[in-house]
Amino acid sequence: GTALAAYCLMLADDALIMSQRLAEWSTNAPELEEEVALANIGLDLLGQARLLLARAAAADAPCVPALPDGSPVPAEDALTYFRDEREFRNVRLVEAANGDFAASTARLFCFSAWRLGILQRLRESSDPVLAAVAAKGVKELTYHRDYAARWLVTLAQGTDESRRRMVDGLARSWPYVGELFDTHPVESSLAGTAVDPTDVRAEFDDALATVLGAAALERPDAPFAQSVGGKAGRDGVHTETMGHLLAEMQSVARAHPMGTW
Amino acid sequence: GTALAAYCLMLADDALIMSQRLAEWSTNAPELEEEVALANIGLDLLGQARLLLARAAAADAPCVPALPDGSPVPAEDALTYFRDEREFRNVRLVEAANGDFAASTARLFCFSAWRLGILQRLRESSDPVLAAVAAKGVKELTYHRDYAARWLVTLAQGTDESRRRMVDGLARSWPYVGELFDTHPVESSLAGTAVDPTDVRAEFDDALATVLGAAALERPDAPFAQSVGGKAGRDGVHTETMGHLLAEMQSVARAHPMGTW
Amino acid sequence: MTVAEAELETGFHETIEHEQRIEPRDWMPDGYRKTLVRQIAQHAHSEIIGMQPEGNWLTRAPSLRRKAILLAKVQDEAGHGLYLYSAAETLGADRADLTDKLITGRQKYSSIFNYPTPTFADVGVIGWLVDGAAICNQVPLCRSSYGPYARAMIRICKEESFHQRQGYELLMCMMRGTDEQRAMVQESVDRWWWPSLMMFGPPDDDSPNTAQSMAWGIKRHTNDELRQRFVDMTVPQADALGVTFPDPGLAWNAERKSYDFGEPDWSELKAVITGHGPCNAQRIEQRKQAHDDGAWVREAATAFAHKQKETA
Amino acid sequence: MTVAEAELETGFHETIEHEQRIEPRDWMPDGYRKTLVRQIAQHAHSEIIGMQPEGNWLTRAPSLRRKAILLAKVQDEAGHGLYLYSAAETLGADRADLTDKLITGRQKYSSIFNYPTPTFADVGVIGWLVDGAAICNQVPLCRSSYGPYARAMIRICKEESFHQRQGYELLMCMMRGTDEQRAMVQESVDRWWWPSLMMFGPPDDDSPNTAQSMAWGIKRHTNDELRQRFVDMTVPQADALGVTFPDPGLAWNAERKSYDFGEPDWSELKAVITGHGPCNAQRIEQRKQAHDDGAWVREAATAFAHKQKETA
Repeated sequence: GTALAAYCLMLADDALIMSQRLAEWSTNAPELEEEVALANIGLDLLGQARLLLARAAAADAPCVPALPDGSPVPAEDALTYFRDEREFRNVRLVEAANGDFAASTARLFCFSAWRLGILQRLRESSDPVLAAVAAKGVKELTYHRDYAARWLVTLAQGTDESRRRMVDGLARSWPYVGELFDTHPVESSLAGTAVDPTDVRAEFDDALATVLGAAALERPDAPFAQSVGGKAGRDGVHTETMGHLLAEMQSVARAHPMGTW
Repeated sequence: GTALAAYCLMLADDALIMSQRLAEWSTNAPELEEEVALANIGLDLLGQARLLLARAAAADAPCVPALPDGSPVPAEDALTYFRDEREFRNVRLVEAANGDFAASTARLFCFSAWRLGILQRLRESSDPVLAAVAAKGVKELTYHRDYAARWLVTLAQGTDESRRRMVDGLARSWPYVGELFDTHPVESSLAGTAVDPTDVRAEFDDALATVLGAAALERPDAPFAQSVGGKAGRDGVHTETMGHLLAEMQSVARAHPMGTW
Repeated sequence: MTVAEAELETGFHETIEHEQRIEPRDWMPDGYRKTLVRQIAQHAHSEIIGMQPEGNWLTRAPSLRRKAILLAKVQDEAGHGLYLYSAAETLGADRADLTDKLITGRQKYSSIFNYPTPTFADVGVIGWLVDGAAICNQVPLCRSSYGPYARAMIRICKEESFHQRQGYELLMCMMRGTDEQRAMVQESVDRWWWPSLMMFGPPDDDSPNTAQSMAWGIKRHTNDELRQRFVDMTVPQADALGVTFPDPGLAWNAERKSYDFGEPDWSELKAVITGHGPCNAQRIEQRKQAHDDGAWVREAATAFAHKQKETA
Repeated sequence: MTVAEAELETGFHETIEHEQRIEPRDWMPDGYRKTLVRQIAQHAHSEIIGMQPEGNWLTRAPSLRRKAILLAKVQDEAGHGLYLYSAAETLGADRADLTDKLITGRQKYSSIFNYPTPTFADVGVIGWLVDGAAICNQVPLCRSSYGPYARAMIRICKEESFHQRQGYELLMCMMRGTDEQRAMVQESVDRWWWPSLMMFGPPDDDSPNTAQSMAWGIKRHTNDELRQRFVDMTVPQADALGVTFPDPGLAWNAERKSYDFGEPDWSELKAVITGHGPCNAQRIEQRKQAHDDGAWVREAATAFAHKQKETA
């Protein structure tokens, strides 16, 4: 159905865009070990995105953008490269520019702790594909969360500069954390199949409290960023970075709508 | 003829891509006065680019990329937004990322001093359109060169930090300065119409020596960057930044090949 | 209050009553000066922050004509910021200090710029609706009692009208284009309509400073008066363009000879004003980043000027 | 030389003659150690700098399958860099010191990475030709006399072969695609062919260190031998792919049972090696930038580890 496809696109786009941002760290990370780790995390999320995009296309073929007759572009690529910004359903948290390693770490922690909670519950989904994706993803996300948590604590407790940067980095992501727990009508309409993100809130708060405790940091108290007339990432209303990200990501594929890669 | 069109595209693309880089300074300049000045310079170059693109299209209609039947896209935009990287004929100097204000200033000085020399001679071109564009451009470029020279000296003689940054900034542009004076076969084939850039070399060296004298800086002695198998910007073989620049610049226009703006 | 002070104050009020201008060297009450500095600074900050939402499209404008128009417009906004900071300086304010107040969140700017510009149609809609609303607010300021501000506003309003026409013309072009372009315009209008109405500020019965500002000749019309004027002006333009506004309550009232319209979501305005808007953090961060990144350049210029003076 | 030293040296040479491995704790001549450290470090640097030309396409790869393959490949190169720096450390080198030598230009990396990647076809051609040439160079190193290097090379060569097949397979896909895609592949091959041939180093009569390296079992074949092997292997692959190499002198020599081919432009190789290549400055600048930007992270990790130790 269209609701199931829409839900798959939410989960897929979160992973896809986060993976795109992680790939930007390639050749720019502070150590070779971090090159390897960040690429691994990006690959895990890219893998999740591909399965979820395929599920969306299977659940509702019309959600895949139409391409010229005879185009060999598979559904996962049509969805990735030929949707317009308005059709991407990711939360705004994942699209923000990377900032420094502290900001990226803070964002990765928030994202991973939240998505882990979602996937843990999604293992019980009535949709067997989603349940399978979630079962595999839980192991991956556990590693991602722990990796980010380790660096979050290390940077917070390292030097004065690294601590200042971590405080700033956390503040940077914080406005977009609120949106993670807003239940979307698509989620409400899929009881038993989708996870209601409000159910994950307490667990997220606990995980955050634990890490902030180890880091001796305060929970940020900045306000969450409003939606635009009630619409935010899940409804395709994104921040200004998203257009730049998509322009780059889609440039080659769009120049060759009949291309085979 | 095709040679004249190719020559117009060289001159146009230099101005177009430089203007694109200058526009990136908007909302990022160190002072409001610099916001205004850099936008002015960008506007001048954009104006030159538009006249030159129109001249290229008039001289050789097939140089304009074909668009779907009925597309309302004018020639200047077809040339700007629908050529592939290989078809852009600008020198590599203009496509490099901005770097800091010192690097941008050093690049702007080298570019302006060189282009001023070209346009001064081009006023005598046998092509009346080129001669007219050059006549107007000489006044503009004189201002651009002087603006950049003023900041080059100010930064070189300001603080220790600004001097270090100016030395680095100049070193960053330097590898791409050599290419400015390589005569291209298209230029050789248009004696009386085109300017041979080797004729501008001595004048450029003088202008540079004067400014470096006032700045108490040494002329960089780093080697010029080689072409790739004898091909560089003028032949459409660009540096890696160019693809990213074009992906962004062309994204909206390419998404709407039948669009009216 | 001494006799001399009382005389000065009487003179000040007479000047205002006769619709003459207060000039920098004239005596003025402290409250007048402070209110004006705050108002002019906020206005200057709005011009500078207002460069960002449109500047977002400079590198991607889909035609060279529009790229040139947009670059010139964003440049004009920097110029407006410069005039206005100068006007504030005639009242004893310091530009560096005002910039510092902006980037530390101690002075505000127009909340409208805390909304994002996800499509190129937003460039046109900002010109049409946002500049249109700004002009409604600003035209009366050309008769401000404070001379330098009034003169700056005359120049600014002239340029803003030009920008507004260009924005409307872009939308006209897009509406003559493809179905996707028309949809893009409508979607953008849907996002900007309510925030534009909120640009006139809270309803009159919730606007405590209006009375004093009107008495001082700094403000000439109430928020609700200006809002109504904007709606009456804009609805026929929307018809001509072929777009609708997202307000089922919008209807011509033959009796009032004006359009009735719905109530904006004032809680949203409050949230955006108090820092929860979609882009508040981003706008300030970018301004702060540019300012911080430019610090070494400004220091170099100062050091160089100093050396020049020593040598001279 | 003392008797003990002479005995050690004899033992070293016997080990090499019997094609056995020198291990980190074994005695070795200073020249052997220095040559190896330099060779392994250059190889490690090449893996790390080699991430850049392909990494340039990570954010733009035109299919998710290719994006995943490319990300995994670039990650593998980081991994290879790690193994190789570890192998160099078994000889007493220090990774931070080697990185410093790279970013200050005191140690080299493979010149091939000083060419730009302006099209996505370059990702495939780098896999096919550049990794192909690298494998020809590296397979003999799996029999290097130095144990840790030989073992690292076995793992690396296995992964590189995999990368090479993936690169060739990408080109196969593109050649089955549109005319533009085929043209893109041919244009890329035209740019990379000669630089790939130069990866084997200068001609034998201009390669002064070859003899000593072969005697030490560090090098197993001359530059020209390896170059010929590469050409013979690659020409049939180009035929199968449907592309041509930009060398009019390329022809089958029935007598030699090998391909004749033209002379690369050795002056270009010299220019690129001495720092005049199209991307030398850019490659070092990016590596230096990443290293400098990461300094505070490494310092924080060190400080944190220190605090942990104190608490424990």
